[in-house]
Amino acid sequence: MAGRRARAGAVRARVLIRPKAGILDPQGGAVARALPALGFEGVHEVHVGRMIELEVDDPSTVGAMCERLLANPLVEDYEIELLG
Amino acid sequence: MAGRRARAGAVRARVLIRPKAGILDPQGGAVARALPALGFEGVHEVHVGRMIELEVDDPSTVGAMCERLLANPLVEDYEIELLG
Amino acid sequence: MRIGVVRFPGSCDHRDTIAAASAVGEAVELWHADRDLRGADAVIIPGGFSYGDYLRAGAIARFAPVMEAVGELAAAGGPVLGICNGFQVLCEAGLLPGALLPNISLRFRCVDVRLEVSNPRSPFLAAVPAGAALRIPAKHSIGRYYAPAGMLRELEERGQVILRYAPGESFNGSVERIAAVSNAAGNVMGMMPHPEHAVRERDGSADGRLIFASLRSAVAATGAGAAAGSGSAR
Amino acid sequence: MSAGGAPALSPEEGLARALALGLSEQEYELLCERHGRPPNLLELAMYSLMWSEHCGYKHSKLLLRTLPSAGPAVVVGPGENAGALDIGGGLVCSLKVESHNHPSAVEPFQGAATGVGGILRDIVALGTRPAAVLDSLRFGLPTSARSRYLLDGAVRGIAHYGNCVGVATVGGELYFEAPYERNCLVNVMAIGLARREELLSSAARGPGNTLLLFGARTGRDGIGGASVLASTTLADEEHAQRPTVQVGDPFAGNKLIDCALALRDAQLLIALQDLGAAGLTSACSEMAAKGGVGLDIDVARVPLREAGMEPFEIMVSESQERMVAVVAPERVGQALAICERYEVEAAAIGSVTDSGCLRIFDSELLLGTLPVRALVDECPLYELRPQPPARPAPAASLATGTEQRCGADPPAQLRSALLALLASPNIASRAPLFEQYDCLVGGRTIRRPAEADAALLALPDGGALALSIDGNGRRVAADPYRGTLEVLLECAANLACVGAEPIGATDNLNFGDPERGEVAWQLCESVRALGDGCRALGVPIVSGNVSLYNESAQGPIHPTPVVGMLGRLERPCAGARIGFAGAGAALALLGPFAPSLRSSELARLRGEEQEGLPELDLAAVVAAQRALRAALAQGRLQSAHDISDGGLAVALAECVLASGLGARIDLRRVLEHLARIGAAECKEGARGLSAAETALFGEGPGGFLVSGEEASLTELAAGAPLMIIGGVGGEALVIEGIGGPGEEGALALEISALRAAYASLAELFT
Ligand SMILES: Nc1ncnc2c1ncn2[C@@H]1O[C@H](COP(=O)(O)OP(=O)(O)O)[C@@H](O)[C@H]1O
Ligand SMILES: [Mg+2]
Repeated sequence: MAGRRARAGAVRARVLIRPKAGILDPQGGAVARALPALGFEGVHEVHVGRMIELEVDDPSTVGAMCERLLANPLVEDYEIELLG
Repeated sequence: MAGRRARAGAVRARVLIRPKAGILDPQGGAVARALPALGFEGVHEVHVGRMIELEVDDPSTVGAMCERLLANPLVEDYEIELLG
Repeated sequence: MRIGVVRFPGSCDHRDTIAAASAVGEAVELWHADRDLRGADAVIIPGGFSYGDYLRAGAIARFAPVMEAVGELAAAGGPVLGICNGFQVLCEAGLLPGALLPNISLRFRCVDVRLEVSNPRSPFLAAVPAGAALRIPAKHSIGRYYAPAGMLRELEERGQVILRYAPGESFNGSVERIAAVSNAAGNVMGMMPHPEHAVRERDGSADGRLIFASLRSAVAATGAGAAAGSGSAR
Repeated sequence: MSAGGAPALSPEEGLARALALGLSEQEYELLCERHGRPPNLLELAMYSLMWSEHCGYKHSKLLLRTLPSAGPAVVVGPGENAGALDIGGGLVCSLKVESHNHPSAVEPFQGAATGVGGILRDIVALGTRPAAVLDSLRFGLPTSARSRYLLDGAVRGIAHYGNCVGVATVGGELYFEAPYERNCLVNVMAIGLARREELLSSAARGPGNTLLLFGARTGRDGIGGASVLASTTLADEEHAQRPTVQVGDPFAGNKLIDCALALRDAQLLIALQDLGAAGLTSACSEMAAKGGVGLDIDVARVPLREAGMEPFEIMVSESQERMVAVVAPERVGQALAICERYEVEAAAIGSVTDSGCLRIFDSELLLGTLPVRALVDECPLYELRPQPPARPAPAASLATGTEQRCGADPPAQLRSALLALLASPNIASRAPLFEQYDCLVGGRTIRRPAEADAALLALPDGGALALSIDGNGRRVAADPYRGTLEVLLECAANLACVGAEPIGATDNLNFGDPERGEVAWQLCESVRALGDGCRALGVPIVSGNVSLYNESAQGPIHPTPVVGMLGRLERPCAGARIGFAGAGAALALLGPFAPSLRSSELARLRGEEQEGLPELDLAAVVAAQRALRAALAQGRLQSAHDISDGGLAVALAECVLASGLGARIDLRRVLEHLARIGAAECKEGARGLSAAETALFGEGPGGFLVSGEEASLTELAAGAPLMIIGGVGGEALVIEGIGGPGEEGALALEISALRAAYASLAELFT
């Protein structure tokens, strides 16, 4: 999707969803352990989250989509980027 | 992690990983079908990918990390953002 | 007693759950797209991968039309049991507190687990003899129960923690070894292990039968309330 | 332009394209002749797939015809999407094994996942509901990072698909051998159940009927996959094949299965066929060929996932989770309604004709006309040119080799050999693998993996089905004929250990390049053994698959015939478990077990030359299996386990570990028994470490370790040789009478030591 143009009238949006601070992130931990084993030193604080990319006619609705479906506010934080 | 400062000498990097164009994205499809059912109309082209955030001492190594571990180049594209 | 077993696209264990529930009542399938509970006195949301577990386990299923009716039954005090994916759906739907996160091993695991009774007064354990431990299979990749510290304290205080994995058996990394929780009223319970796979001698353990047998008393305890649609059964 | 809209090809251009698509010059000429004119591009693309090794079985069809495929229980034999057997009570059981080797070597997760999806749709195409999956896996040595990656990916892929689609994975097998390093094997077997009258055929019938495509949309998945991925040697540069990776969607698979079976229940299906390799091309060709009809297909009506797909792409796409059915035109509306209920997209894409041709249209425009007979029946078949290898010079005698190493302390030698075997990746506990699979869904599982030698599934009538899948490429490499017989006998032995008699089998022939003389010889020997062995066992082969060209720059894989067997038993036997039932039971060795260290796992661990396999007495082994089944059925046994990789000592340790109960045996009695039955390498008077090693770690078919009350064991001696060798109890595995220096020496291994060694695979799945 990167670099692509959205369809006429629509806006490209990106939602980044990450585990809330303080909640164990085993996926991040697994990556953090695997990297040095492959010879990549000097990596700290790895976190794995989700990215959802969509094209929306009305970008003001993305926040509501996140609250209702895309993220679970109990365990996840989200961030919306509008890419135009 | 957003808004946070990286540790001294390290750079915050974000890797966005998405299904390659043309490769089936069952997750994106499921979300795309769910949204209208919740009353969110006017959403097109939903894709679900992963986001990996890390702090690295040497940002030039992130590309190699993606190739070797973070992404599966057979079915995924990745994009690296350095956040300073 | 009529037990409704919900079937979503991607449900897997609904047939086994219907078979197990048939031993204690009349079990009927509830189709996700229908708002109708077909007169069920109790509802079970079975295991499987509703909507492929895509996005988050249970996230999409909670919006199915049938879930509105399940929510009404729960609000009226009727018994609702979520097993595995059903537990995930109930958490996502806000009918149960907390969330289920990927196992710490990040792998699916299918093994028998021993369970300790944490709240013997739960109607879902009415048939379990005092002091008994249960052996029931668990099989999932997203079963690590999580609740923030404050919520957890409340759950413990109010007796909402119903079952725990025996020490050393919490392979998914659940906080406080929690295997099953209920809502505050006690009439909605979610559990990760699968009682429907432990109902016959040939299954290696028949302890799961106790959970289904308990449904009868759970309905008896709350049935009138459910029929009357009276908000809370507390 | 011979056929409307598709570009015609000049003869030179046609030949060049044909060569690029994997056809030979002769094949191209034959094709032009059979087609009646040079094919256009679309037609050529379709021919190249149907005439590929994968679809056309060019190098194996003649051989496969020699396999026994008939029998009283056979309801559907080879030729359909899967075979099916009558299992009594009005029920049939379908079975089939498939390989997804090359896709898994390129992308193990998706390769294995789509392998599961594919075999399940073969089972569904027969109108049977999938009931169980088994997997057979081969990788390079786990010391290689690539092998560990492939293993992990394939196991995750099988778990992902199988668990999510909701079919129990109840068994399988796993070996690590260097020749699979760059060409792993991922074979998946499935079975399905239905009432006999519910069975469906894939034969398209009734001109005027509608062709209904349902399931996932068609994208550019696996374009060229059938010819490129399945029939050419993997290039070192796997990356060149990127765009052909197919992604499995088990959620869509789950809905598709339910939808197809709901269509079956509504009696709407005149024919049903899955879309696998070569997509619509192969599915439509086969449906038309089986029904003796033609089909008109309109690519414009195929629901697409991507814009701008070429007609040829639509016809060869390998997008997963699709099936095609023949439905009477007046019932199409009803079929579409069922599809909608299951949230499965469906479209009428064509119709049955009496033209005898596949005609491909883009709306009104005719793009190609292909005679079905030319596509399916006229693919050239090749005789193999087998070339037995020059026999390798006999290696140094094993006995000498071990004696040199033995030093002065036989118990310590044997102890370390046993622990090394238990920890060997080919023997160690598979629990870290199979616990990743849901073995319970469906509610039929009576014996989970590792509880017994075969999986057991309950049937509604109180009986049970037994399932096993086996293969040992290294031993087949050592002697393709005997090795393949051993594979069959191992499968049947596993069934016998749960008391079940085999009623049918499916096989997957994983071999290298059949145009090499030695590979051709391996294939011929192996198929000859399959035929002989199946006849001796009275087992028909009702389905199977062939996977050739499993090679890398390092050469061909071990020849790896994999056999899946189905057994039926009237009622599950209490004693049908590996683990002992209680202390105090007697322990006996049953059967004509003639162990040898030749080509054994111990020889492999020691890096010794593989030098053939010991002789085997087929009739005696079959008789022993019969005796074991009878003993189990009579309730005389408390446990049963066949002696396989790692020999008697490993089998014994497995019984101990499965139950947590110790055991004590007297090796002198074992040697006496072996001498009595004439085991060549344990001749009377054999003494010392080498005899002990052969008795404890030697391998060969026909041996079972059973426990029970002493009286009921000794009574059962009829039918097969039997010797009480010890008893169950204690906290350790004790082997007395080891001989050699320190004649009175005994070997004692704590259960905890056995357990620690046996857990070695856990580290591969962290
Ligand atoms: N090794 C074999 N032994 C017996 N039957 C086989 C073997 N290989 C293939 N067959 C049969 O040949 C037919 C074609 O196989 P295949 O092309 O793999 O089917 P599909 O396309 O449905 O996967 C099937 O009926 C299959 O069971
Ligand atoms: Mg098929």
